[in-house]
Parts: sequence; C-alpha cells; structure tokens
Amino acid sequence: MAEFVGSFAASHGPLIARDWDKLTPRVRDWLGGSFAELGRRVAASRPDVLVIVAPDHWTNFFIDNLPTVCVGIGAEHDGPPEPFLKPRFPHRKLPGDGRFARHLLRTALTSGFDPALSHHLALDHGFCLPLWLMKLDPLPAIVPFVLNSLEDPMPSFARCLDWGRLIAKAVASYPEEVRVAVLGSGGLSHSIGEPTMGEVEEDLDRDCLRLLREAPDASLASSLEEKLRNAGNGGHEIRNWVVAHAAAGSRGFDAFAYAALPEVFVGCGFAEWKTAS
Amino acid sequence: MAEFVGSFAASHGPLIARDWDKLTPRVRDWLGGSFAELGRRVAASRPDVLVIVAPDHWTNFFIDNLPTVCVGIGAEHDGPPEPFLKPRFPHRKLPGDGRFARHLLRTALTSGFDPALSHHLALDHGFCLPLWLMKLDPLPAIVPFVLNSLEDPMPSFARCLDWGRLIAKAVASYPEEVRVAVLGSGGLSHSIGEPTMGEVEEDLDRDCLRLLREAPDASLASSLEEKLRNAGNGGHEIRNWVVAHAAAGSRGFDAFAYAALPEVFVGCGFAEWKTAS
Amino acid sequence: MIDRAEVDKVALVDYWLSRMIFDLSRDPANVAAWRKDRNAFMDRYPLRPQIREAVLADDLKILTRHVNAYLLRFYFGICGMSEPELLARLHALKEKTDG
Amino acid sequence: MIDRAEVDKVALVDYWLSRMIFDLSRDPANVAAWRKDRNAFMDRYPLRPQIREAVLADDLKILTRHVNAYLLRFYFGICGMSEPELLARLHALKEKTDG
Ligand SMILES: [Fe+3]
Ligand SMILES: [Fe+3]
Repeated sequence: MAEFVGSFAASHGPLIARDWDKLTPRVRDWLGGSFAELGRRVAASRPDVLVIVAPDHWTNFFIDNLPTVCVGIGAEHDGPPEPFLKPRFPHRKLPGDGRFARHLLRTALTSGFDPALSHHLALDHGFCLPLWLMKLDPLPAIVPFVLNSLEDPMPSFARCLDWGRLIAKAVASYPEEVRVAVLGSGGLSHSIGEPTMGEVEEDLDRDCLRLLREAPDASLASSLEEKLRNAGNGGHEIRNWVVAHAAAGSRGFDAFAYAALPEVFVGCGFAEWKTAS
Repeated sequence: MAEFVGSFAASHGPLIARDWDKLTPRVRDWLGGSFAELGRRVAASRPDVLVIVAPDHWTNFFIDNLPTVCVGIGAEHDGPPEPFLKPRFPHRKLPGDGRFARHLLRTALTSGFDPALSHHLALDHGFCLPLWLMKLDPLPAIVPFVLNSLEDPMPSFARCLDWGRLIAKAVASYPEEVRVAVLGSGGLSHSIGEPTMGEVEEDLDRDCLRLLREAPDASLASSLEEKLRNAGNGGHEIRNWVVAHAAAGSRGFDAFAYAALPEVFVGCGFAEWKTAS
Repeated sequence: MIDRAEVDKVALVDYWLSRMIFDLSRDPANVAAWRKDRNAFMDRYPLRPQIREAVLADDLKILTRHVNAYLLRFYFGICGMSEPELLARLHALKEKTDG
Repeated sequence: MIDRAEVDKVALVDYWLSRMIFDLSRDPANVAAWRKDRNAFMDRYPLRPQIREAVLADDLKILTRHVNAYLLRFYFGICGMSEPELLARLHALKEKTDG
C-alpha cells in the first residue's frame, strides 16, 4: 500500500530566478536558506512521488480550453520553457509516475470529480522554481496537479479542500509500495500586471497563515474566499496550499518561514504539515 | 426566471452527412423524417438556448489537455470544420449565449463540479449534424457542453446523471427570462476504427432504451456501465443521453424512433423526455 | 483595491486580444512580425475597433480589463516597455480608480 | 468483443504517435510532407522504434492499441486506404482476437 509521507508548501515567483544574481544578499540568502530547509524536510520524508499542485502560467493551457484541474499522467514531463529558469534548472525532462497519476485520475473520476488529463505537459516555474532551489537529488517522480488559480472563474476554496482529501484518498487506495508527498506551490500575496503590481500584503499573508494554522475547514474556506476576493491576483495561488492542507488532513500546519519580499514581488512563505506517519 | 422547456436526444454519425446523397431512399427518408420530427419537437418547446451535450471528435481537444467536461462560454462558436459537413451546414458562426453559459459554469464550480471552460470552440458534427437535419430556423443560441465520451478514462454514468441534475439546477437558478432546452447527441451503438468497426448492436440499443424508460437512476448508471463496457467505442456517447435524461428529472423518456442502420454504421435513436412544463 | 465582485471579469475577457497576445508569447516569429508591422499583425485577428485602438495607443486602462493580467505583463515586455515604466503606468491606474 | 476491463487502455496510449496523427489531421501541409517522405516526417517525433516500424508496416494490430480509434481511422484515410479495405483489415483482427 502507498503511504502519504508529507505535505508541504512554498511560494514561487519568476523574479526569484530572473533576478537571482541581482538580489540583495540578505534576500537571496533568506530565499536560498528557506528553500533549502524545505528541501531537507521534503527529502526527509523520502517521497518516491511528489504531487506538485501549481497553476499553469499560460505555458500549456489557454482560454480556449482552460481546465479547473488537470492531472499530468505522462511518464515524463518537459522542463521549464521560461528563458529565466532554463539555465538555472536545465532539466529538459523530468520523471513522472504515469501509473500513480492514472490511479489518481481514476479515483477522481469515480469519486465525483471532473479532472482534465494530460499525457504531455511542460512544467513551468510554478513547478520547477521550488524544485530548482530545493535541490532534491535525485528528483522524485513528479505528478503535476495543475489547478487553475490564474484566471476567473477559479475553483472555490471549499472545492480545493475536497481535492486535497481526494488526493489523500487516492494515496490510501493505491496498491503499490510508494511513498507520496504533496507540494502546494504559489502565493502568498502578490500582484502581477494589475494596478497593484509589485505590492505585497503582509497583513493578509499573516492572516492566511493563521487561518491555515487554526481554522476548521468550513471557516477556512469561507474566510479565504472573503480575504482573497479583493487581493492581488497572485494571492489566489494560495488555493494550492489549501489542497496540500486538506491532503494532510487539515492539521499540523507549520509555516516555518515567512517574509514579505517586495524585491521579488511576493509574500514568501514555506510550510510543512505534520502527517500521521 | 429561466425555464427548462425540454430535453431531447439524437444519434449522429459522419456518414449520415458524407454519404447522404448515396444512401438508399428508405434510409435517407427515415433519417430525414426522424430528424425533422425531432426538429418539430424541439421547435415546439421554443427554446432561446439549446445546451448541446456532445463529445469533441478531436476538433478542439487533444490528449495534451483533454477535459472531462468543457462548457463553451463564447458569444459565438465556429461552424463545423469537417469537409463532409461544411457544404451541408454552411454556418461559419453559430450564436452562443455567453451569459447563460457563464452562469452554468459558475453554478458547476460552486456545486462540487470541475468543468473546463472555453471562450472559443468549433462545433463539429456531434453538434452540427443534428442542427443541420433538424432545420431549426432561426437557430437558438447554442451552449456547447462537451463531455468526454471518446477517450478513456471517461466520466462514469453516475457522474453523467450528476451533471444532468446540475444543468437543471443552473436553469432553475438563472434569473433571466430564458427558455432552455437540452439535446444529448451521440450513440447509440457504433464502432469506429476498432475491430468491430461498422457493427451495430441492436439488442444492446434496445436494452439501453428500455433502461432509460424504466430504470431508476442508481440501477440505470450501474447497468449502463456494465452493458457498455465491452461494446463498440461509439456506444459510449450514450453518456450524453444520460445527461439529458437527468436534466429532465430522469422521467418521461420517449424514444420515438429507432433503427439499426449499418449503412451509416450507427444504431440511430431519437428521444424526447416529458418535462414538468 | 480591485473589486472582483463588482464586475463579471469573465464576461469582459476579449478572446481575440488574448489569443493575439498568447500567440506572441508562443512564437518568436510572431514577435518579429509584430515588431515589423503591428497593424498587419493585428489584421490576422478579428479585433474589435476599440480594442485595436487601445492596442495602438498602449491604453493600459482598457487593456487591463480585457486580458489576463499575466498575459498583459508579458505583452508589454515584448513591446519593450521597461518594468519600472509598466509599474508606474499600472500604479497610475490605481490612483485613478481609488479617486 | 473488446474487453476494456482487461487492459489499462490509458497506459497503452502512445503520446507521440497520437500527436503525429493529430497533427496530420490538423494541417494539409503536414499531410503533404507525410506523403512525400514518411521517414522524414516521423523524424519530427520521438517515436519508439517499435511504433515507427508498425507505422511503416501499416501494422493495425499494434497501432490500434496505441492510439484512439477515431484518430486511427482518420489516419488510414489520409494514407489512402479505402474504407472497405480498412474494414476488412480491422475485421481480420477481430477474428484473431476471438479465436
Ligand atoms: Fe505563480
Ligand atoms: Fe460521435
């Protein structure tokens, strides 16, 4: 039987890669250290499979066919296409786990969910920026769980909780001896291409982190709907944290690092959920 | 308030258009007459909006991003791209109803469903062949409801019932004075590109029609799963009838015409559900 | 503040403007064609006149309403607008909205 | 009879074979290139050797396993195989499977 071995979350942002060499040493060291700590924690859980919950930043999908959730069932995935990330994370191919991904897909389809599927995805910075800085070696098999947190209408926070539970259910029912971890990628507050571009809302971020630590699921979902409604667009990526949260059973949230970093336009947080195992 | 004014179903098949002029008069007249009768019934319900539930025959989607359900929210849609249908149904554009479609999409997203969205679709023969032969004039606004009944893994029959109920819920909660009908397009038995290509399974078709007439939802879903499992691939399009069935409240099924037509490779059925109004 | 509740953002999305910018983001040949002759490039898309004018005028106030903000940011990048200028012009919109 | 339960059809899907056929279905220029030189056209896709051989040999038994049947039917159309021949060759597979 498969085992759910850990749930994690991290922020991402293109500027972290694009401007890495120009960042102030304080910011670069803090980011490098926080991602390295996350990498140590992920590695300590010894995952064979890492389900990464992230949006697609117009890399694979467009509004002619925009999935709410798409599961990447390929045996491998293309590396990041962005010029700012390619040289830093030069994986042209990343390993997948088609077998577990197909099980996740089927579990969803038979449990009242409607995922799209993809046999072939390119993984953009939402997936690969954390992988670059976490320095996992070797890379676990990556199962991309692409959740629309980029374009309206997005899935509700309540539905993100449902999806997290579904991932846990799929792990629990998978008959292979596989260790599975989840990483929610995105947020916290940021704003891109909007009038508030570049602004980081530290109070909002700390509120969200507090809710993840304290709130029961029902009020977590409604509170986040309320708080994010008028926030910068990038904050909506916290949906991916909420999936990781519910996958871990909605308990044991430990945000071990946070800093508002206007230098990279992002409120940067890092978290681990304590899991049963 | 919007009103649910009718639910209908019809088979389709490329050969009906491609070979129209070569069909035996008996088959052509029967097909023309059956589609015309369907057209009369649809017209009698005076729909402003016709939600057509059909698969995408590799026109818009591919396995790099294959939705389970995709709602077409465009204000208009492209006509059929197939060379065999274009001259017969020369609409380059078909009217949509973005407003109702967005309401349907949002209702789904807030009710435990995960549809993909599309701002721009081309409607292939699954949508346009019935429209061609039903001769509705003027065309109602078309809301494409693209359901994967073409490539594994497909949504379960139970989930198709859920989606039908969701459509009814969206109509009931739409605040505009709009008359909405549903058309399920596809099936009954056929087989395309498989070792059984061209075979029509009349016994299976009559079983399916009987189930739609008699079976309560729970046994309808499980019986269809069982019966279709080893049938020709095209039979899986009966999922679209099941959506129309549940949209109509799972009652009043009247299959007013059926013929096994190996000449066009399809078990051809036509149905109307009696609705409350 | 952006009030997402006050407008149906999905209804405002302009498909062809979005498509044009998406196509620019996918293919350097499109970017080259765009740089050579914006009008000729736009002729490939059935853009509404007011959208076409907004593109030619770099009218951020109009464009921000009709295309995903991430795509818009990319678009101004390929137009050669520096990040500080984009930020300044976006922030100017905010002040107008607030006031 | 096709027993869908006995095999995981999703696992058998060959992405690049499917992609190649899908691309042929979308663009007459691809069809022209295909007709001119199948090998050169296939070089555009990282096809596994056994898939490439099955394509060159029109091996329906192998191809039917690895690509959606609707796409496969289209593919043999552009290859110039008549519908009666396709039917005959597909039916021959059935007899083998049954027996
Ligand atoms: Fe992001
Ligand atoms: Fe069909």
